[in-house]
Amino acid sequence: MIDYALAAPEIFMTAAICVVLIVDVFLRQEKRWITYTLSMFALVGAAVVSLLFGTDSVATTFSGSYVADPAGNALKLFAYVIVALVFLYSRDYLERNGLYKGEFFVLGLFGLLGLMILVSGNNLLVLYLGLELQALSLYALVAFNRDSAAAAESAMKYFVLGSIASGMLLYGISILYGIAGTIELGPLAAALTEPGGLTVPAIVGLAFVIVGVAFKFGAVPFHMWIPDVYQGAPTPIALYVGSAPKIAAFALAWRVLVEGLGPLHVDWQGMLVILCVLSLVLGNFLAIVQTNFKRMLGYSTISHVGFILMGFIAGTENGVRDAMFYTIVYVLMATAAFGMIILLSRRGFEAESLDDFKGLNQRSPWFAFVMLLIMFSMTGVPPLVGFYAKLVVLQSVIEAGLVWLAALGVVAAVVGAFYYLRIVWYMYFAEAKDSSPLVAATDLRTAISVNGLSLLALGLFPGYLLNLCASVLG
Amino acid sequence: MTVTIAHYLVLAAILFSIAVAGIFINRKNMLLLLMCIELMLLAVNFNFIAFSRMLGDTLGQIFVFFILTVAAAEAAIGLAILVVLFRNRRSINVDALDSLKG
Amino acid sequence: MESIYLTIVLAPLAAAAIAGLLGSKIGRAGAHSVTILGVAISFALSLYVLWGLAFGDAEPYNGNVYEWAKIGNVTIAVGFLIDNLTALMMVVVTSVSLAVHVYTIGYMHDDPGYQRFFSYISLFTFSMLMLVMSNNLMQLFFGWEAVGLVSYLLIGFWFKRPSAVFANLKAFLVNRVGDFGFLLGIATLLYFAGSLDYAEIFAQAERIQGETINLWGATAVSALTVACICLFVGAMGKSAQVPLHVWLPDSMEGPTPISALIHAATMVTAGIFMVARMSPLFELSEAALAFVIVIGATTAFFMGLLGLVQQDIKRVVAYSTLSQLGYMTVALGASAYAASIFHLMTHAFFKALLFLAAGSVIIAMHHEQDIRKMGGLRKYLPITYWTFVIGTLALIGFPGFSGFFSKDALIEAVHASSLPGSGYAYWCVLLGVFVTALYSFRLLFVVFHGEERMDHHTKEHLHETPAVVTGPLIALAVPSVIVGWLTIEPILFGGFFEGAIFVRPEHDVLGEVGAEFHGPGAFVAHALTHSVTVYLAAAGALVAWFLYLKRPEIPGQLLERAGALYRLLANKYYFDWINENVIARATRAVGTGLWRVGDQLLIDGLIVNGSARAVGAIASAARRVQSGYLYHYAFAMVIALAALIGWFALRG
Amino acid sequence: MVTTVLFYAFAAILLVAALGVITARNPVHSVLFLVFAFLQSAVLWLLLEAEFLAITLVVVYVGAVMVLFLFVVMMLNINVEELRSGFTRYLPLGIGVALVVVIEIANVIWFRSEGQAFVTPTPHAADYSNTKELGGVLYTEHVFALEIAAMLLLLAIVAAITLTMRTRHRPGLKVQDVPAQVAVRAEDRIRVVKVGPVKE
Repeated sequence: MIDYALAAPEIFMTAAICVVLIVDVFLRQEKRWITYTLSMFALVGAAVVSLLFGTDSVATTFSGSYVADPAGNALKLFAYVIVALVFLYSRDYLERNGLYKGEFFVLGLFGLLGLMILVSGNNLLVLYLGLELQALSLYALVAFNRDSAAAAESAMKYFVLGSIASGMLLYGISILYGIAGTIELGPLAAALTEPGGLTVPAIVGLAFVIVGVAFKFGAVPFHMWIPDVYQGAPTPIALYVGSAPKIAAFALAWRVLVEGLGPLHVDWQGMLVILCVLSLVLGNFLAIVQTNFKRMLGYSTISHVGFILMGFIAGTENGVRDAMFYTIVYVLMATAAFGMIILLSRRGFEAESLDDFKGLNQRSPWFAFVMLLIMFSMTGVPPLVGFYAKLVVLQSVIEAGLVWLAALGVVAAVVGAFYYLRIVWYMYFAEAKDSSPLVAATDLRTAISVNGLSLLALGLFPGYLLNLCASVLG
Repeated sequence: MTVTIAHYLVLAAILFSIAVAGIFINRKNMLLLLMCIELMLLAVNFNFIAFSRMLGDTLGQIFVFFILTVAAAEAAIGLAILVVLFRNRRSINVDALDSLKG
Repeated sequence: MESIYLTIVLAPLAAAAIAGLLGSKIGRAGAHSVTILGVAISFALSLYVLWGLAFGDAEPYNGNVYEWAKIGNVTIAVGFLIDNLTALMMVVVTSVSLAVHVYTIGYMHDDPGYQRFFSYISLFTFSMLMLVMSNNLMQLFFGWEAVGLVSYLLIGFWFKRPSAVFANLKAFLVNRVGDFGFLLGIATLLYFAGSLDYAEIFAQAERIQGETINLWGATAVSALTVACICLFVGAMGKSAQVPLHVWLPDSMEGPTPISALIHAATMVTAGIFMVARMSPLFELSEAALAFVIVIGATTAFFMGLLGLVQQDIKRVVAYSTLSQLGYMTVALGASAYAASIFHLMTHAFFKALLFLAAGSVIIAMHHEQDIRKMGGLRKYLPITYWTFVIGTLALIGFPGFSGFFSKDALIEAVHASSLPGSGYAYWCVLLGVFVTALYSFRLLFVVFHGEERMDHHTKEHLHETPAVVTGPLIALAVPSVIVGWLTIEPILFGGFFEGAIFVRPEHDVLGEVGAEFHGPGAFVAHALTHSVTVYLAAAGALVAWFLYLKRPEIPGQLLERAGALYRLLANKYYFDWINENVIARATRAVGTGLWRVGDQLLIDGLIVNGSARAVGAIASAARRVQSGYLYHYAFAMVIALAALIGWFALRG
Repeated sequence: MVTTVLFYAFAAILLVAALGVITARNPVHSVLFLVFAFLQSAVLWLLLEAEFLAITLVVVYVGAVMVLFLFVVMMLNINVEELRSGFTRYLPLGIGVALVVVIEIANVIWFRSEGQAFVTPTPHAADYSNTKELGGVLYTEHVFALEIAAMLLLLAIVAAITLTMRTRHRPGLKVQDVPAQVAVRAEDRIRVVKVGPVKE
């Protein structure tokens, strides 16, 4: 018997997407705000549904292909907030740049639906389909500005590499299926505990799966798409690509590696250590030499991914919790950072060069301060939440006995300080290139301020979020 | 000598490698990359069907069914992006696609 | 009491937030009023707290105010430890800060970044208070980083000057080196004690001493020694000890009030304070103490020498600060923590005074800092002159002035010490007295006496600075004179720091000095009859008088006899040249040699620029991989896949 | 024995076709090679008793997706001369890496899997219906996946239209205005005219 109530958020979102899609067809350009409002309502509605139908226990339905659990529910709720922020930040920019079309919101919601399916997928088939649903909507979004050659180029690269990665992921899944005879996560783990002499093929399958996971995260050496896409895509879309999909990547790693391939822990730990080290080193070093802020954020993402992977490397219950905490914190920081670029942009002008932050303090002390909070949080300066996030993941790798990795993490954080603080330095110590005041809608200003201050608030009271992560993961 | 599942798996592995090699020995035509991706998915499908036969259940074939669906959707979007790219650059030369780097 | 402590900390923070974020709304007057009010509240309440502890019946307080996080069984909390040591530091910090706030109204009068500046110095006061009032290492570290940050922001305040930009980068980098050591020290303690709380760590000090860490293979070192030395490396960065001192002279690129507040009176003493606070740990490790005393002594003497060759008024004072910080460090190493804190306090007053007086000169000279373009300023700036004289006398240790008591007691204590390295330290601090007097009076004579060397335009506009500038000078001159006389007895010999600072009986050098102490008057008399320090200082002053006032023509004669090598130097001006021949050539070689080889080549060139270049090289190599070509990206993915399979699946 | 011969024959043709895809100079030839490869695969899938998928591959893939590819190739009308040359320089590298991957996987399949792991079970009885069995689970066990697949196809439609449909045209050119079209009312289209009696 199928319990539809468990999958209520996905069902609601599917219906909402169809409604938005149909309503949008009837709207003239000047009425586009209706699509925007409807999309926002869809997110609010999904949140309400998630809260109403959320369970305290783990339950599966659809013949075991769907799982409803508190952690999934929490991740979905967080994703709604982030996508709502993305829509809110983007509206102004899209309007100014002639990209204010209903498809943006429809594709955004499609991506969110993919994320939700991914978060709740309980077998490899559903996880794969969720991943593809999100990835395909992202490819389309990146190319959304059809008149931009850079956007088209980055979309093409993203598409080709993403397809290769998903092909490899599938290849790995096929091997695992062949060995275990099942694709459902729980039974898969059980079968792998005694793979009947097929350990080596299982590890080969694992290696292919790791490629898929690492690509989704953007861990070195599967990171190449990140800087190009962040730079090439229009800022609101870079914002979207840089935020919500990280939740999806976390969910993918958590479901597949921890829940499905738990018995191969030793092997994927070793693989992740390599990816983690490479990400920390390469991400940070390459970020230093960037002059384009979006590209720099791309490399900084890569180094943050190194930290997220640390949580998984520990492999303990606390490790997963720490990775989840770090992911949430990172997504909040990235959202705020991209929001600042949108705030500084004007019609036909992308404030994506580092130089555009020069003298921000003279133009707007408040937003310079907000940006300072964001950069400090990314650096990991106490008492901002970024510091705490780094602290917990470092703690978890130390507990796993990998002190050298923790030390490398600290060094990476110090190197990272160079390029984050350079922004701060530009804002406060450099002469503004143009001193025009910031023009942005009130809701955008408010949202970014709240977003930035949340980093401080969470940093002052990190226990709540961390305990929440721990309790939902059970 | 009878044909075992292992034969099919090796065939799939070779096919997969041809697809992968195709992606980076081809430096001119973007369309070919999309075809290589199709080829790669075909290799994966071989794996699934072979395992499905070996295990005697339909799960693998169901998986292939969905992969075919996804591949079709992927091809549609990939070709759409290709068209956008061509309209912007008047070329689908892979070598020309390097304005974003560093 | 908790609410009082919270008010002390939060008043400057609130003021900083208002001035910084609403600066354009409340205007200039609003900004300075609100920040001065905030600091004044802190100052008044700090005095109240100190009064209660010293004279009232208030008990030391140690408690957590807010539990920030709990990781495993380690609690990270915001808490206060308020005892006599803390209370004294709070008063020093807030009083100097208050004076600087008032002075800034005059100094920054025409600056467009007026509100921002006030916001920063208030923020600094908050951070410094967090640092000294902390009851755990994490909060200490937070304050430590925060003061560093504000210092970094303020050194680069005039960011349009490239030299300021370079200086703040340098300060930032050098301090990172120190912080890394500090963090390692904290981590070591956390690892062995399982706690960040001072009290809990001190309770386990004996046990940690027994634990060992293996360095370089089989060499086992006491964990406590490692932790202490690591912590002290942090102090070396913040308190500018050799070889991490290089940032401090350059930090003079910041506005003068900052030099006074941060780079002389408060922040740079954070390292001294931290070591004193950690006395229960340092006491158990003689190796660490010996390390401290040698570093301190080296700084005290050799940095003083560098003060002789500087031509920038603020740099001379800056090198003197370095040297005095060395004195404090020497006292720490000799286990005379109380003497160190005592010197810290007196130094805070007279050095802030000297900096602010130098600032007053700079204002009057229209932001000219080169002493070769000054001279004879005495009659134009009488108040500045007399306060500067007071500051100088206090600095060189003129009998009866505050610096005399602290420095003499300190030297006596070092003399009494029997730790390894104390003999070297004693000679360094003793000769340092001569050097101190020499460069101090050189500065005084060159700036205020002798021939007037400024241009006409400047001369016409010379007049005494406004009351907001001279007011703080007078306010600081008073404690510079009397504070030593009043407080030496209770602080050094009266058990003022009992419970706050721990000294093992066999290290109790101050006890030995105290045995011969019969009141401040007798102390002065004893110094005049039984000690050479006063005469060394007098000799230094005399030499300076002879060379810079009496016979300023000597350099010219010497110049003619000098070889080709020194003609280059003659192109600068003759002060360098006199120093060359009066102080022995060897000394100069050591002095400038240290500066050239140590600072410029080794530290600037190799460590600072070298690491930056290495990063650049790695990055540009890595950049080439990100070529932009799709097939390279795909190739990297496939290679990585093949490597993962090869390594993990096939190696067994 | 017959199946062995068939396997080797079709596998060989499949690999040749696949190589043809990546080496053909003309993109049209590449697409045709790909079609050829798919047809060989369909036969091999029949040998694996996956009849439904074999038919689907031919009908859906060759019939629809490959036609789409051909359509795009023709539409873009890429200059074959321009795309000539280039890959032979990197051929050794490509072959090398591909060989490494093949050897790794083949090594695992043949030698690291305890010999008898990948056995072939006995064939199904003659009345076995592959289609019926797939249909049985597709709409029950895998209905959730099926619904997601539906959304995926909808997404593909939306995305393809978003990316390729041009709305900006030269002035004066008649274009479709979708919102206007769908929002049209009867009274906009039909004008009821009162016509008086006709005079004879």
